[in-house]
This record gives sequence, C-alpha cells and structure tokens, in this order.
Amino acid sequence: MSTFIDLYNYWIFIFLMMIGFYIVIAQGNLVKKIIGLNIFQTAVFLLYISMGKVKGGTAPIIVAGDASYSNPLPHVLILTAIVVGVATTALAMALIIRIRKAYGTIEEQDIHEQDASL
Amino acid sequence: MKHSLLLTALLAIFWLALSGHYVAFTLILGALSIALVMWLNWKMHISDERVLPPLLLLRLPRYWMWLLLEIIKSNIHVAIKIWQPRLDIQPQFKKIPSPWKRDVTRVVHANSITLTPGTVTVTVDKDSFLVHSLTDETMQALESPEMKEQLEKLERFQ
Amino acid sequence: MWDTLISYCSYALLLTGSFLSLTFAIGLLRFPDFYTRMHAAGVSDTLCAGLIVLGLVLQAGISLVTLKLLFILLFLWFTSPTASFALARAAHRAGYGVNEQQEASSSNS
Amino acid sequence: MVAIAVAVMRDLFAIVMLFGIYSLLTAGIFVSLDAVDVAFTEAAVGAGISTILILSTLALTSREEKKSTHSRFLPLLVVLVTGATLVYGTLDMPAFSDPQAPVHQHVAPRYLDQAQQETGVPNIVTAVLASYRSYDTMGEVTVIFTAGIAVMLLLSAFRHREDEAGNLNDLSHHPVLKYVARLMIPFILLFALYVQFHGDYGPGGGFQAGVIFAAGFILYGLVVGIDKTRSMFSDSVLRWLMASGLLLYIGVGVVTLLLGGEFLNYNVLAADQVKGQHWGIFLVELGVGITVTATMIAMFLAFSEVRRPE
Amino acid sequence: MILAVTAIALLVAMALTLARALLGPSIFDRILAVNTFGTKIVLFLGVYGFLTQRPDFLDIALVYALINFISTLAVLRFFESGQLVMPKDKE
Amino acid sequence: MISSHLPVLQVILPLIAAPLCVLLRRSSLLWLLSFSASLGAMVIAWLLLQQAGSSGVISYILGGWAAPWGIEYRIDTLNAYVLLIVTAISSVVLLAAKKSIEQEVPQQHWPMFYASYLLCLTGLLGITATADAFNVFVFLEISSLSSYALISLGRDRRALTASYQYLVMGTIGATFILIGIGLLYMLTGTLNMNDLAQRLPAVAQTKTMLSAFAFLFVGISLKLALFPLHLWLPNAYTYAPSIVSAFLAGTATKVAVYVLLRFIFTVFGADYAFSVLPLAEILMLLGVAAILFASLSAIYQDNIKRLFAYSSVAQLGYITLGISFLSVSGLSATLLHLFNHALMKAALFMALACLLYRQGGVKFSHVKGLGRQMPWTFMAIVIGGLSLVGVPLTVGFISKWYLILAAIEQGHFVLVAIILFGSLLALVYVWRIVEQGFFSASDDHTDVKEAPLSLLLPTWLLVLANIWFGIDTSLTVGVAEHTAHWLLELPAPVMPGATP
Repeated sequence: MSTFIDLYNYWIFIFLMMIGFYIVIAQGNLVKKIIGLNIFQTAVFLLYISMGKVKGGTAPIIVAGDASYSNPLPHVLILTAIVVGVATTALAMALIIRIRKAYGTIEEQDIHEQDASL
Repeated sequence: MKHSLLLTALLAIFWLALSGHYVAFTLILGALSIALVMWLNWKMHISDERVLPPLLLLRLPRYWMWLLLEIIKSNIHVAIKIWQPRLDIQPQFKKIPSPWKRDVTRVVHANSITLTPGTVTVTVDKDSFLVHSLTDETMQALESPEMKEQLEKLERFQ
Repeated sequence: MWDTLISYCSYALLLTGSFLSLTFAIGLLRFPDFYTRMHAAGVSDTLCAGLIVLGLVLQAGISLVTLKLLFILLFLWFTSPTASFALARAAHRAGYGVNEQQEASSSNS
Repeated sequence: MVAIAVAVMRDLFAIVMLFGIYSLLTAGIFVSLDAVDVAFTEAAVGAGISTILILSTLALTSREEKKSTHSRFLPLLVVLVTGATLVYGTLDMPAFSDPQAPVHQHVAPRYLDQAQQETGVPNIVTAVLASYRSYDTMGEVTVIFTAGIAVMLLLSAFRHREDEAGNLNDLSHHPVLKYVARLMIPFILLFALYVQFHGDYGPGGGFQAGVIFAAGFILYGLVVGIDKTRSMFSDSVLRWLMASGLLLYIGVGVVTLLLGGEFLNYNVLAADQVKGQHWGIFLVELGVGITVTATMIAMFLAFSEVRRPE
Repeated sequence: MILAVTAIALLVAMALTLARALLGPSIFDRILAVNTFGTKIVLFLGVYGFLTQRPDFLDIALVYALINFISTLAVLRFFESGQLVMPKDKE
Repeated sequence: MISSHLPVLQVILPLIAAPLCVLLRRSSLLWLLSFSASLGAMVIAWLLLQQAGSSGVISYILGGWAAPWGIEYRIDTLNAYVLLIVTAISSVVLLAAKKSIEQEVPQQHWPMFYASYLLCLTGLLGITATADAFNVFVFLEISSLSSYALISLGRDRRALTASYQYLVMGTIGATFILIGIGLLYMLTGTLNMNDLAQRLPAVAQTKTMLSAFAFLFVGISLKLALFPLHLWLPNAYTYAPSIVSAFLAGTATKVAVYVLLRFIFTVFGADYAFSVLPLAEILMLLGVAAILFASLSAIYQDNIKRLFAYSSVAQLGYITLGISFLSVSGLSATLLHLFNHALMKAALFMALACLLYRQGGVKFSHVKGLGRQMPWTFMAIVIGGLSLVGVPLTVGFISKWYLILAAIEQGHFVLVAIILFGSLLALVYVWRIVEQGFFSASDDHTDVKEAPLSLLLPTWLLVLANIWFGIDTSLTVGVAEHTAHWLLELPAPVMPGATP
C-alpha cells in the first residue's frame, strides 16, 4: 500500500498518458489527434519533472545560504522536449490546413474514402 | 517628443524595477533594450501622444482613487447578491451616453464601467455605450452625475 | 508592534480576498446566463486580485518584489476589463442573449 | 479530469479551451514541483502558442467533429497494454521525491554543487541548458528552425493577396482593445528583453523571451492588423532572422573551435573561465531568442494569412 | 498559515471555475471561465511564491497574465471575424 | 588540429549549410552549397572510419564538459560505418537532386527544400554520432520534422496525409523513446550511454528497467518500420518527391536500425536484452512476418514506388532477422544488409526518379514498353532488382549469403527456406516490372527520351556500386565482421585497410 502512495505522481502521469494516447489512436479527427498527442507528451513531461523533485527542495536557482534543491537536469530535458512538442504541433497544424484544402475535410475516415475511390 | 521622453522614462523605471541587478552589464543591456523597444515603437507607430498623453498621468491617480471606492462599494453589493439564497437580480441592457472627444477618455470610461462589478460595457459606439447591468442599483450608479464629473476633469486634463 | 499590525492588516486583506474569490466562483456557477456570470467572474476578480496582491505587498515590505506585485496588479487591472469587454462584445455580436429568457434554459447559442 | 472531458467532447472549439486550461494546470503543477523554468515555458507554449495555432487551424477547417465509427476495441487494448507496462515499471521506482533516489545521486549533484563556480550562473537550469548541455539546446533551436521553415514551406503558397487582406483586421476597429494593446506592447517587449537577459538569475532565458517577444507582436497583429505586422516582417526578413539566430549559436561553437577548444567550450572565449562562460551563455541565449521570436512570428503570420475556405 | 488558507480558497475557486468551463453551456461561458481561471492561477502563483519563501518567481505570474490576455483575444478574434460564427445546434 | 574535431564537424557541416540555404536565392548556388556540405560530410565520415578502425573508439566531448555531465560523441566502427552509408547516399542523391526537383518542386520552395534536406541529414548524422541518450531524441526530432516537411512536398495530395500519418506515428515513437530514456535516467541518474551501460547491471532486476526496455524497443521499432508498425512507410515513400524517397529509403530506417543495435548491445547489453524478453524470438518472428507479408503485398502493387516501399519493409525484415541470431555471421549479415540495402534501394528509387522525370508517373500503366525508349534507366532497375533478389555478383547476394550462413549455423533450416522463398517473391515483383517495361505492348510513348544525364549518372553510380561491392567485398565484409565481433564482445579481427 505504501508503494501506492509513494508513487502517486506516477500514477497520475500514467493515467494522463493513457488518455492522451487513446485520443491519438482512437479518434478520427485530425486536430483532435494532435491535441491528444499534446496531452500524451505533457504527461511524459510530468514524469520527468516528478522524478526531479526532492522532498523539501526548492527550485534550482542558487540562493545564499544552505538549501536543498530539486534536480535541474530533468527540467533542462523537458524544456527541450516542450520546444520539440510545439514544433511538432505547429507542423501538424500546417499539414492539417493543407489536407483540408486538398480534401475538404479533416476526418480521417472521409479522407480514406476519398483516397479509396480514386 | 514629449511623449517619447515619457515612454522612455516609464520603460526605464519598468526595467529597473524588474531587473534587481544593478551592475554595468545589465544596465547597458537595459539601455540597449529600451532603445530597441523605442525603435520598434517608432517604426510600427505603436504608442504615441494619443495613447499616452503626458498630462493625463498627473490626473489619473486621483481618478483611480475615486474609482477604487466605487469598485469596493459595488463589490460589496454584488457579493451580497451572490450569497442571497434567492436570486434577486434584474439583468438589463441600456444605452448610456459617452460624449467624450478623446479616445483615452472613452477607453477609461468603458473600462471603468467594466471594472465596476455589476456592470459591463458591451459595445462602444460613437457617442454612447451599450451597458449590461446586473441590478437596477448598479445601473443607477453609472448614470450618477459624479461619474460624469470625474470624466470631464480627465478630458480637460489632456 | 508595527510589524504585527502590518501582518494583521495583510492577513485581513488576504482573507477578504480569498472570501471574495470564493464568492465570485459561486456566483459564476449560480447565475443564470452568460452576462450575469460575467459580472460575477471577470469583473469582480479585479477587487479580489487587488486585495490578495495588497496583502502580499504588506508581507513583502518595501522591495522589488512589491514593485513586481504592483505591476502584476496594474497589468490585471488593465487587461481584465479589456478582455471582459471584448468577450461581451463578441457575445453580443454573435447575437447571444439580448433576451435572457431565451437562453437561460437552453444550450443552443 | 480535463483530459477526460477532452476525450469525450466533440465540439473541437471547447476542447481547445479546455486544452488551454489543461496546459495552465500542468504548468501550475510544474511550479509546485520546483520546475519554474519549465512552467514558464509550458505556460507560454501550451496555453499561448499552441492554443493560438490550433485555433487558427480550426478557423480554417471546421470545428465540429464527426462521430467516429472506428472500432474502439483495438485502440483501447493498445492503450491498456501500454499503461500496464508502465504500471509494471513503476512498481520498482524509487518513491516520489525521495532524495536518496539514484537520479539525485549521480550527475545532478555536481551541477548543484559546482555549476555556479564553473559558470557563474546561479540559475542551474540555465547553466545546464546553455553550457553543460548546450549542444542539446542547439538541437532544440534547430528543431524550431526546422518547424519554422516547414510551416513556411507548407503554407506560403496559400497566402492572401493584398486586396483580400482587408477583412482580416478583425479587432482593429475596436477602440478599447486597440488602445490598451498599444499602451501595453512596449512594456511587453521590454519585459521579454528582461526575461532574455536575466535568464542567468531567475527563471527565463532565450526561449521564453522569444515567445514573449513574439507574443507582443502577435498582440499587435491581432489588434492592429495582420497586414501591418506583415509589412514589418516580410518573409525574407523573418527567414533572415531565423537563420541568423541559429547561425549565431553555431557560430559561437565554431569560434570556440577556432580558438582551440572543443565545440561550444566557452572557456576559451576569455582568459577567465567564468567570463568566457558568461559570454558564451549570453550569446547562445541571444541566438535562441532571435530564432524563436522570428519563428513564432513567422508561424503566426503564416497561419493568419491562409486564404479561408469558402 | 493565512497564506495557505488563501491558496486553498483560490484552489477551490479554480475548481468551481473549471466546473463552469466543463458545463458550458455556451462557448462564451467557457472562454469566460478560462479567462477567470487564468487570473486565479496568476494569484495562486503569487501566493505560492510567498508560501515557499521564493517570491522571486513573480515573473511567471506576470507571464501567465500576459499569455492569458493574448490568448483570450486570439480566441475572440475568430468570433469577431465571423469565422467560427456560432456552432450549429449540437447533436 | 582539424582531425581531432572531426566527430563534431561531421554533424555541424550540414547544419551550418542549412540556414545558409534559406538565405540563398540562386538555385545553382543552393545546390552547390548542399552538395559540397554533404560531400564534405562524406569525406569526414570516411576519415572517421579509418580513425575508428585503427585507434578504436574516438570520444569527443562537446562544450568541454567531461562525459556524464556534458554531451559526448563516441565514434566506433559501428557508427562510423553508418555515418559513411548515410553521407554517401546523401551525396549521390544530391547529385541528381537539382534536375529532379526542378520538375517536382516549385521554384519558390527550393531554398527550403535544400535546407530541410540538409537538416534531415544533420539529424540522422547526429543520432548516429552521439553517445548521449537524450541527444538521440533531439536529433531524432530534427530529422523527423524535416522529413515530414520533405514528404509533404510531393505533388499528389496523398503526400499530405502520408506526411501526417508519419508525423503522428513518428511522434508516438519518439515519445515512447522519451519515456524509455526517462525511466533509464530515473534508475541511474545518467544519460550518457557508456555510463548507462556501466550502471544498468546494478538495477537489472528491476521491473522499471524492463519496462524502459520495452518502451525503447517499441519506440525504435516504430521509427524503423518493423513489421506491424510499418504502416506509415509505404505511403510516405510513395508520395514523397522521388529524391526524398531515394534519400529516406537509403538512410532513415538504417539509422533507426543502428539506434536499435546501439541500445540493445551497448546500453542494455546483449545478455540482458536477450534474456529478459524473448527478444530473439520476437525479432525473428517479426522479421519473417515482414519478409513474407510485405513481399506478398509488394507483388500486388501497381505503383512501382509503392512496390519498392513494401519491398523495403521486407528488407528490414531480413535486417532484424540477422540481429535475432545473435551470432557473428548474423550480425554481419545485418550490417552488410544495412549498407547493401541502402545501395540498392537508393539506386532503384533514383531510377524511378528518372522515370518520373520523363513520364510524370510510375504506375505500371506509365511504363509499358518503355524499356526500349529508356534502356539505361531500365537496366538500372533490372540490376537493382537482381540485387534485391540476391543474385550473385550483386551486393544483395553477399548479405543473403551471410544470413543463410547464420541460419544454418544455428540449424534453423526453416528460416533458410523462408529466406529463399522471400527471394523468390522478390524475383516475382521485379519480374513484373521487367515484363511491363520490355515485354508489354508499348502504348503511344514512342517520343519518350532517355532520362537526362544528370539523373542517369548518379543512378548508375549507385548501380555500379551495387556490382562493385558485390564483387570486392573486402571493405564491407571487413568492417561488418569487425563490428559484429566487437558488438558481441568477442576479440575482433583486425580491420582490413585500417592503417594509421
């Protein structure tokens, strides 16, 4: 039982990740898929940040005096990952706009039907 | 010109307040940053006399004091309405006149109305606002001569 | 003596602020239509914000933090009514609820 | 909670709003987990840029989602398997926020103990980002750059012609907004520069500053008019800025190479190590800021100028 | 102590606002809720900074306020331009 | 002085050229810049291979920070070899790019096209050179984002959906990899691969490590287009501009295979990887499934590009099959096939670029009877195809030979049969093209000319390489065997030609 409580942050992360992942693979709407992807990625960010937390620590900006700080490395990694995430989102959105122009729809199914009928 | 000086001064204050590191390097960076912002401002016509009339700044604090009182009064009023077990509100739209010549005054007027709980400016027309009000009392407060007086003073001070 | 007075003042401000924030959140849920909710939410946040920020200012004493807090407050007081106003205007232009009977009941917009 | 609602709802627009809240909440959680820099970025990106981009896309496509007739079984199974793998993995994880966890024993302590002496930067996140792992950060700038040119590549052919641009200045005949925005933009821009140059001391740095700087112009574009913003930032100006930021970053690396150090070893930039680090970090952060600003503005403009479907 | 009370009050208020955002019913209600939510989170961050004795994180609160404002405007822009006029009645 | 900085120059050279491309307007300059950057990278890769062969592992610390704190580049024969493959293919493909994109990509997009191409190259090289797990993720995304952009440039509107599909699956893959790296970091507190390898055995019993391994494996498999996760590949290759198909087919999946090898053998260690999960069985099963299903699918395609895309999935099956034997000859087969498949697929897709240049399409209906009008192009396809089948005197033969050897060594005679059957299937689909080209009644394209020299030359360069390395195997087999020994931690034979 104690494991369960000790790890609660990770359970939250897993829960969010599963929802996000589900949206990505189960939804037919292209925009919504990307939103799901974002949720999925944000969940992973949460995993990283959680592991960097130290009990009683504060943000890793050194101040005078003795203090314990949280681990800065995951923060750095996730900063990079967030940027990568937004870059992917932007690119996906541009693609969706083009797809909509080419097909007139942003539903996966309609697109498949149109392609199949060619 | 006057305006540029004023804006530069304000920006400098803003920078100094934010920075908290008063060594030569950051101060030089601050000066460069302000210069960059002023250049962009000039290039893109973002802010000019009409947006930030220098004289207004002198008058504005007194207006704010008055407004603050109004806000507190109406806040209490609305808070009571919310906690009342039975909803006792009279939502309504009304046009109220806003005969001000200058943009600044009109903006201040419109935002003052919105800031005061219980009333919201919905649209701004040439010489009137459409206002939505939660109750009769809040609407009456808007039409009080006091508000008009305060705004007139503002208009004169530009 | 002076310190205690200041901290009591600050506590009073903070508590009133929190009380107001709760009040308006309840108003947000209780009021029947969009415009009235707006009164509850966007508008009243300004005082609630003011009280809390002032409470914090008293805690901080005279320092750069105070200035930053005041900037935040000023910023909120500039943007919040502007945003509310823009929202109200958009809703109005979209033809939303000039007559509130019509929509208190339904979800069509 | 929010995430479930996102999964269930079908009004895409509402979903985006909720997504904004989700982002803000996540950012709040980051703050409570001491990751202030990350929260800074997530707020600016998730609640800001991503939301705006997704909204622009919705405006150009459609906002109602059709009911999906997909089979839900297979996706659910995949998700459950993934989740189960993770749950299985968590069983042996060190407890949350345990200071004895291996993560806090290796590599990280050195950053916390020595980074300030070695780089002269009290914000360890900045020190690691811009010095210890600055090569990663260069990759990050490259990713942003790539996305920027990709968006230009995809959307530039669908640009409005000048005469059509008229109906785009939506909020520009909105006196109150216009006024407030004009009043605030100089301060927003200055604030961005402050964030840029104070990343050493507090949360912030090139990326966040770039986003805020761009946000200033996005506000300008929203309120005063897209075409006015465009006249300031033509495609070639933006490209030039995007490339120069990245080149500045790489350039610092090349200079350190020529001075006899390893790539991006700032120590060789000045006689004194801390001074060299200071200059190096300053310059690469500037590079990041420039590229990010230009890319964000470019993306915003590209999305805003796409011809609307009839 | 008082700070903690304030923080909790703000959290409760945030939860209630979230409920409004989820309930809707109209899109404007949601935007309103999001906007209010943003303000609340700004305040919360301020209080939290004091709670953890690191008030120098106010910059983040400032950024939140800024981003919140801009994204609200961005949202509204699409209504003003008649783009996403009004949703057809759902379902 | 230069020689000590080669590892980083390898990646930086194309990276510097990319933003410069965006600033240039003249198309000849653009091409020249890109080509010289790529060629320079190839020369560096060659030098690195020499260095790595003679002096073992080359380590380069970036930013001057020692390894677990800073990021490190570690070049050994394995990644020097992959670097050489990637840069060589890239350079040859770029030779033809100028002509080909003139027709397939609108002029306004050229600067961006070259920039994306170089960024993709940078990303692939970065993944290969680095010894830092998180750095892999960053460069993976650089290459992925630019390849999404490149694919979406295809003229068919399906290029857009193909790119979108690839984006979603690629991002899921990358995020899985990110989760895996995160879990590993959680267990050890380090991101450096070498450091990881030293610290992981201590935590080898944890469930967390197992799930980290599972996530990494699935994530990389998505990028690698391993059999059930290959869905993005056929569309992406089919609708991308032909230059892009040639480049990606020759490089992207190869690098993914490299990452898989790197994680399995260097980070986790073969002992761990093959004992906790039935990895050998999984890889073998998926490899066999890929060979059979993808080859069968290829037979039923009427678009030649798509046909070859499916064939790529099948060839990746051979490559993973080689890993599954966990023996020197098996791994040698994998490594050889990395190189050889890159050569043949690049050659074939380049030949298709020639066809596309003249005919505007590569369906069977487009190529009926063209064998007489475009003999050189078709000869290229035939030789490339034969190499795909595995006919002696071509490179395809060498790798299949080693693969069969490995199967026999372990007594998997069923697998030998399957490999031979796969070759038979390959023969069928290659024959279909030949039949259409030479023995089908020519429609009314008597006026179609042979492809321009600037396209044919690089194509034939690759074709001749196919034959050359099929006959003179000293370089490839030498490197592959050396590396295979090294991966399995057996005493390695001296690499031929590696003189300091």
